[in-house]
Amino acid sequence: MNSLILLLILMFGGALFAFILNKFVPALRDIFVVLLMLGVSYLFFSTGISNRLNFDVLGIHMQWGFTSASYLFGIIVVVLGSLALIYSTAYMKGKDRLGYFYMNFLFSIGAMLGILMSRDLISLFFFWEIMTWSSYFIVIYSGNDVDRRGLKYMIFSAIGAYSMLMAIVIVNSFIGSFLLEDVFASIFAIGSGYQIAIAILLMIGFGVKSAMMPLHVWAPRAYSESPMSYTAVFSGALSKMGVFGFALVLFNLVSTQNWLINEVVAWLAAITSVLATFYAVIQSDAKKLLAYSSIAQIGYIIIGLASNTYLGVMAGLFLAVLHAVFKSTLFMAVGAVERQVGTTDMTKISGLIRRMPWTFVATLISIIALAGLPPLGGFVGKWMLYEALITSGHYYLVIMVFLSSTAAFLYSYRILFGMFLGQEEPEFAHVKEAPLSMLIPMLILSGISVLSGSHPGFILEPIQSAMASFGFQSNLPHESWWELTVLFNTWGDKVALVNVLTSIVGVFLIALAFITIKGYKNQRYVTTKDISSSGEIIQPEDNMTFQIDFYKPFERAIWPLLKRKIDDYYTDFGKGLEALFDFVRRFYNGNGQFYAIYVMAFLALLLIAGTKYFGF
Amino acid sequence: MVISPVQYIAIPLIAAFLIPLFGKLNKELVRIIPGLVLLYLSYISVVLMNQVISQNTMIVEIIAGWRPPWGINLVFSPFSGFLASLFSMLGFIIWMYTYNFKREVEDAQTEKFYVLMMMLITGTIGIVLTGDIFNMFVFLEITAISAYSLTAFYRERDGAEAAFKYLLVGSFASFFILLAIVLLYSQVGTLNMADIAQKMPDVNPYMKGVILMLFFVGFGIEAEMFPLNGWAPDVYTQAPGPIGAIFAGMVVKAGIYGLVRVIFTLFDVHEIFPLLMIMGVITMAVSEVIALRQGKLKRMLAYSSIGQMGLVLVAFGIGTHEAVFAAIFLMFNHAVIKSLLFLSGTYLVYHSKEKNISDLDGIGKSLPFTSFLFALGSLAIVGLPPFAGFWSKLYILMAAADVRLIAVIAIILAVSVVEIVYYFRVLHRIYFRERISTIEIKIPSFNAKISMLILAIVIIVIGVYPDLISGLIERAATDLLDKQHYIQSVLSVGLH
Amino acid sequence: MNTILIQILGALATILLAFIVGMFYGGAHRKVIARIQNRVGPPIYQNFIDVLKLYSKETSINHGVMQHMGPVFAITASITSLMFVPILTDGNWFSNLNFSGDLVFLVYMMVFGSLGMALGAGQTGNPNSAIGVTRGLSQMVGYEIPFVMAMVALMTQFHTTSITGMIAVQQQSGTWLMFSNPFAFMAAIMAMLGMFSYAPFDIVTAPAEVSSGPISEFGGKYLGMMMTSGSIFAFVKLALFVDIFMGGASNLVVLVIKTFALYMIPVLYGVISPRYRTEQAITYFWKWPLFFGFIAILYAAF
Amino acid sequence: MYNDKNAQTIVDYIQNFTRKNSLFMLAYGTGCGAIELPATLTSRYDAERLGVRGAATPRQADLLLITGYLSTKTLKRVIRVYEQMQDPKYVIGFGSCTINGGMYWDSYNTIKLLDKYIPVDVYINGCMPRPESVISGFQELKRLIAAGKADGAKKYKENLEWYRENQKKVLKNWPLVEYNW
Repeated sequence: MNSLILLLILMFGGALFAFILNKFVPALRDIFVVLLMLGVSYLFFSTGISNRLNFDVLGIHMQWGFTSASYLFGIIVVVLGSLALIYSTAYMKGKDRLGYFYMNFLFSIGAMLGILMSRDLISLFFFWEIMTWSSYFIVIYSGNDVDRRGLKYMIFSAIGAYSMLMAIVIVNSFIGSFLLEDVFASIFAIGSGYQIAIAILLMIGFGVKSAMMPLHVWAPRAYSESPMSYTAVFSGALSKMGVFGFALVLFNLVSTQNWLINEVVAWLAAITSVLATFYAVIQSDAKKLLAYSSIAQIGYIIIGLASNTYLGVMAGLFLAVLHAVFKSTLFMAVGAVERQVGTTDMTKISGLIRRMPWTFVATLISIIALAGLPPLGGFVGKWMLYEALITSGHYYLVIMVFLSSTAAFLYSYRILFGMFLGQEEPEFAHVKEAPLSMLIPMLILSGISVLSGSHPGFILEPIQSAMASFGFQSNLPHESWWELTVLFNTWGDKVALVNVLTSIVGVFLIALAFITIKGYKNQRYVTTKDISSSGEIIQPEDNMTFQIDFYKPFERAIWPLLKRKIDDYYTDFGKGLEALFDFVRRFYNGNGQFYAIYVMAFLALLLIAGTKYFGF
Repeated sequence: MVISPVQYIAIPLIAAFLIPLFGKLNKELVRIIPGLVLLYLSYISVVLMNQVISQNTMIVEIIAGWRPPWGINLVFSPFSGFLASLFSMLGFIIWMYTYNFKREVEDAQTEKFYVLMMMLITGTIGIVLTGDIFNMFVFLEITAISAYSLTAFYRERDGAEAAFKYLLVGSFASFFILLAIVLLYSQVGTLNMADIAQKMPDVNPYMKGVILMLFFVGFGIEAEMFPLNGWAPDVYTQAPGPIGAIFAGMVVKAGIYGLVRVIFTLFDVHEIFPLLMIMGVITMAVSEVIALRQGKLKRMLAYSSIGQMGLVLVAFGIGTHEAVFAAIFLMFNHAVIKSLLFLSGTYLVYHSKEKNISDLDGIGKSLPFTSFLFALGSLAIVGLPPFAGFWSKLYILMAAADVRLIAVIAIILAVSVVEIVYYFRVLHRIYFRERISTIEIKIPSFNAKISMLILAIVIIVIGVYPDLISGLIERAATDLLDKQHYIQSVLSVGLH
Repeated sequence: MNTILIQILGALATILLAFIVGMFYGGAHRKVIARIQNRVGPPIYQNFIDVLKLYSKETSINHGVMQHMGPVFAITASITSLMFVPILTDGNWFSNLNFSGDLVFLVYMMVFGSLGMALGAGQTGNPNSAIGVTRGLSQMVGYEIPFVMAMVALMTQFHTTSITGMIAVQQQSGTWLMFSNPFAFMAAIMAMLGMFSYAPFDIVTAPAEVSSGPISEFGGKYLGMMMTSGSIFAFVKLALFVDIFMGGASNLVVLVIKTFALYMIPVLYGVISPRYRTEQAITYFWKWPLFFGFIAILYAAF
Repeated sequence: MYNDKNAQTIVDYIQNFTRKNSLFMLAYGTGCGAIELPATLTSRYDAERLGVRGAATPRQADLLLITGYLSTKTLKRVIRVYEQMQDPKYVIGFGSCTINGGMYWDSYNTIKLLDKYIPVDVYINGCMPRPESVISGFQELKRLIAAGKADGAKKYKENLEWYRENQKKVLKNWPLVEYNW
């Protein structure tokens, strides 16, 4: 059997089997799902990109198979999926409806693989929708639909998916084929009006999944309310499907002369990232903070893709991979805190650093990667993005990105401080470190973040082959990508990452050794209750941590931007629609006589109009 | 016994009249006989369809030795045969569902129920199979009368009111169709549809228009076209659950069959297609929008059903081969899926007086199987892959795109979003609310479960592998569009 | 092996230079303030005494490993930034690693220390520290934007993102960049006011409000290391500005003159200013500096 | 010379030089005397030229300047602050109140002699001491530091029980955690 089909059968069949297994032998469920996912990962990695499967359904020719671009995203999906499932076994322990949860979990991973292996628009859409509803079912898994977040997610997904579908059928009506290669080959032959319309409709579809402004309103709640083990996949991999789609559209369906679309997309993404960052800054719930942060980060990725330069696209894809790595780590870490402490409200928790040190380490590394500080991987992506934008003349765009990533320091610090630093409270004294099966995925992912900072070549190599399949030819030195440690821009400026790493680590170690050895004997640890407080004596039960209105001054500085949320506009629009619908409903007033009158009137109208318009 | 299409009409009718007699012998026979009959009909459907498809002909059955165009005849063409097969199989599944339905309370009325149900099914099958326009009117009346009675089956105030509305509007339908037939006969002097189609070019265009409009409105009422569908929501709500499934799955389909047969074969005027499409779009948009604001489950399903019929009309109105294919596919999908929704939905609100959606809160835990099937049906009806509804919607869109009806595509998709909203709202209530309602729940009987499961499996199988049925539908679409072939096939029987 | 040794020795020399210059500038800062306030002021070498004293304090108290590492982060950032900033334009002196990084990298490297420091401050659990950190980070968002705008303007104008490239441009044309793109210089200088965190932007460590903010729990060797880091960092910033806007320095004397002249801008602006509130500071940077930055980019691009 | 215990090594000499020339002062302004400090620190007397500068928190401070009487309420805070300071640390008692209660001699809730509770290195007497006296107090402290005799902290550590006893006599419900050095 073709391994592509086997892959899908394993995923979907396995999902159903997990559901049934949970009914009869719940004990085996966890082992089964993890083994299944690992098996699928193995199968995925053994499936080359040359494997193609052609078949017809309903007279529609379809083709499956990975390209090197989708393979790159596939790696994200299977790696994150496996790790998140391992994490999930501990995280979800003791919750109910696990069969339901794992079924949808596996469904959505399977659907993502399906999306990536689709070489035609129909199977793309087919799996896209499976992904949508399976993720919807997980979003509402945790119970009551507070302010209808699940529905909002579904509505936006549906709008996105259907505009995609519209584009797909229009494309087909011109080209007569759904195959991506045919579409790419002949898209430029059709009228430019339709061409732009198709691109925009497709981008609405992908923009919803990648939570781009102004289609992002579902995302914060959906990310923050699904179980964290799934959010890791949701934000890490599922939103990347939108990015993947954007890549397809921007590189293959928008002609290069059409710079306006690229420009508009890039600016939308930039506004998304700035606003989402600002919203993230003012959140006090760690999950929502990360949710907004995800939106912002995907904004960078899309800016990179839309910059349409070699370095920019590489930066976008690199950030896509890396965002999957560090953001899922962060969601996992927050999930670990949620599981061990019971809340993620940062105004309630503080000082977990000594209780959950490994979780802190994973969070710290991921945050450094997120903030884009050298020497971790985030810096590499950010650097490439900035340089790409600067060298290609997107001067103001780069300022937006800078604004967003500088403001990102604020929430980066917030999340570390809010959960791990600050006063160590006696009420958290009993908190224990998360179980090993939650820590290991986090630490593995953190390791990738670290490694990618000095030796990004091992990620850039698959990215480069992905870009070749998007039609970008390298103009950079690329003999030994694995060892690539020097980044270049097109002006020839460079950053030598190993030098950076050596310098930072060297100075850090020397300084650390110095400060530790100097006066080692008289070095004292004191509790966080013993702080200088103008002489006031803090009792153990006094919480002196500063948590509420953390960034109030900043909030005051940017208040014009926060005055009215886009969400409100949608709510008003929805209310208006419902009122209109209620009005329409009055047509059926329940009175039989009226219905009879309608019939007569309609007939009369037809007879009158019929002679005029229908040519009798 | 030689298998012939006439058995579709004869056996169920005979059975319907014999049921009370058998009821005297044994109560249980009343329940069993319809099943046997429908099973047999399903069997002959398979045989006949096989014959029709493999030999690429259509079976024209002459009744009482009168050859066309003079006598009454039955035409088992790929299109009508497909619908007849669908109706008989669906009928069998619904019979399986009804076997134990409300047994404890309704025992005394069982006979009546099954007699009416058999008549209803006979009527619908008759509509699609007949080759005679007046005969079609007769079957329409059989259908209508049994439908009126079934609507008022529970002998409640609301039921009676709904039946009355149906009767009121339905009698308009009968009147218009009869009037149209009379006028038509005055013009062409024949009642055989093939013959009419052949002679149609001779008809005075003005007269032609009037007749067509009368047919349009008459069948439009049965096909639940806006603004003629005022009766429908009440009827769906008040009729017993499985009857709702029959309405949605068969009666409406028969109405649509009548409409498209008249438009495509008898008149073949392309000027009417835009009207059909526009009416379809309006029907769809208005009813889906109203469905969003419904508080009662069955009313919501009813409006949704109307909306789907609107979509079918749109597809027929586009009129290309692809569109007709999509329309027939959607008719099939809708019959299966909406039946599943009605059947499972009935158990979800089994004891609820008001049948409010809010009564469903948290029922997913008490009725996991039924709720699951309902959820599956909901996902399928809104056209989410990998369920059957997706492919038909896709084909309709493709057909619309091919003739550049971008606005229609946009409206269909916008309406689909509305559809998603109200179905998912119900699903959310089923699964993610705490159960507060004290209404007793009813566990479906085993046979009901089996019948629903069959429908669900059909939905999934068609969804994953639509080619299983696309061949049949393809032939049906070809048949509908190929007017000459129809005329020749029917009339050639007459010439021999 | 030999080259590595030379490299390390060169780095040590650079650090020493930066430390000494920075310390003296710190002393000069205090002296200038004192003179303007009609005081005698401490001797110019006072900061050396302070640092030495801090290192010689006997006990040192911390609240955990992050606090212990906070000053290490700070000094790592200062020294690493120092390694990547060209000190002298002529000869191979003090060249360190300045060919392996560029401006974008430096912008990020300069942030590294404050964030690391912020982590250390966070672990102390002192509310004043956290407040100070939030103020500092908010202010950073304020001044980074005009600064980056100035940098982007220069980069786009001269098609290079490296500092050595900028110096080369100035040596070729013979004009300083502060004259080539005066708007960028204006924006950058106004951003520099914020970078130095002297009045009116001393909101982070405002002793009267948040009892010296992030560093309120740091004493002894920790404070000493932070002062060291601060001095080096001040030198880094000045050297960077001199390199970019004033054509670099060919020898140490020129370097000192130029950096001192530049240093006096925030110092003198500070002594006559009261302190801003945080949001005032942010909006300060988002008015005129932003405008200048905007113009600078336009000027550079067209 | 080698066996002279009071002799300073060169390291000690440098240390004491830096310590005396860099006094980070935490002024605990309890009473009316706090008003003299601004004058001491600003233009006219300019203590900064002597290396004295203010510190905001006890962690950074070397010198605790107690400017007046201490009630039982403020005493515990002073003790707290003193204990939070890091070695080496010095205390200057400022004004008569710290020496003998001054004008609060008869008060029921002020302490009379500061030295009983925390070790005081230098007293500056007067009510109020003028800035000149304060500066001379600083000079005196510097002299002591240079000579290596400003060892109040050592005394406190060695005689902790005695100090604690005195402190607890005044402070009835003992609010402080026992210090862990």
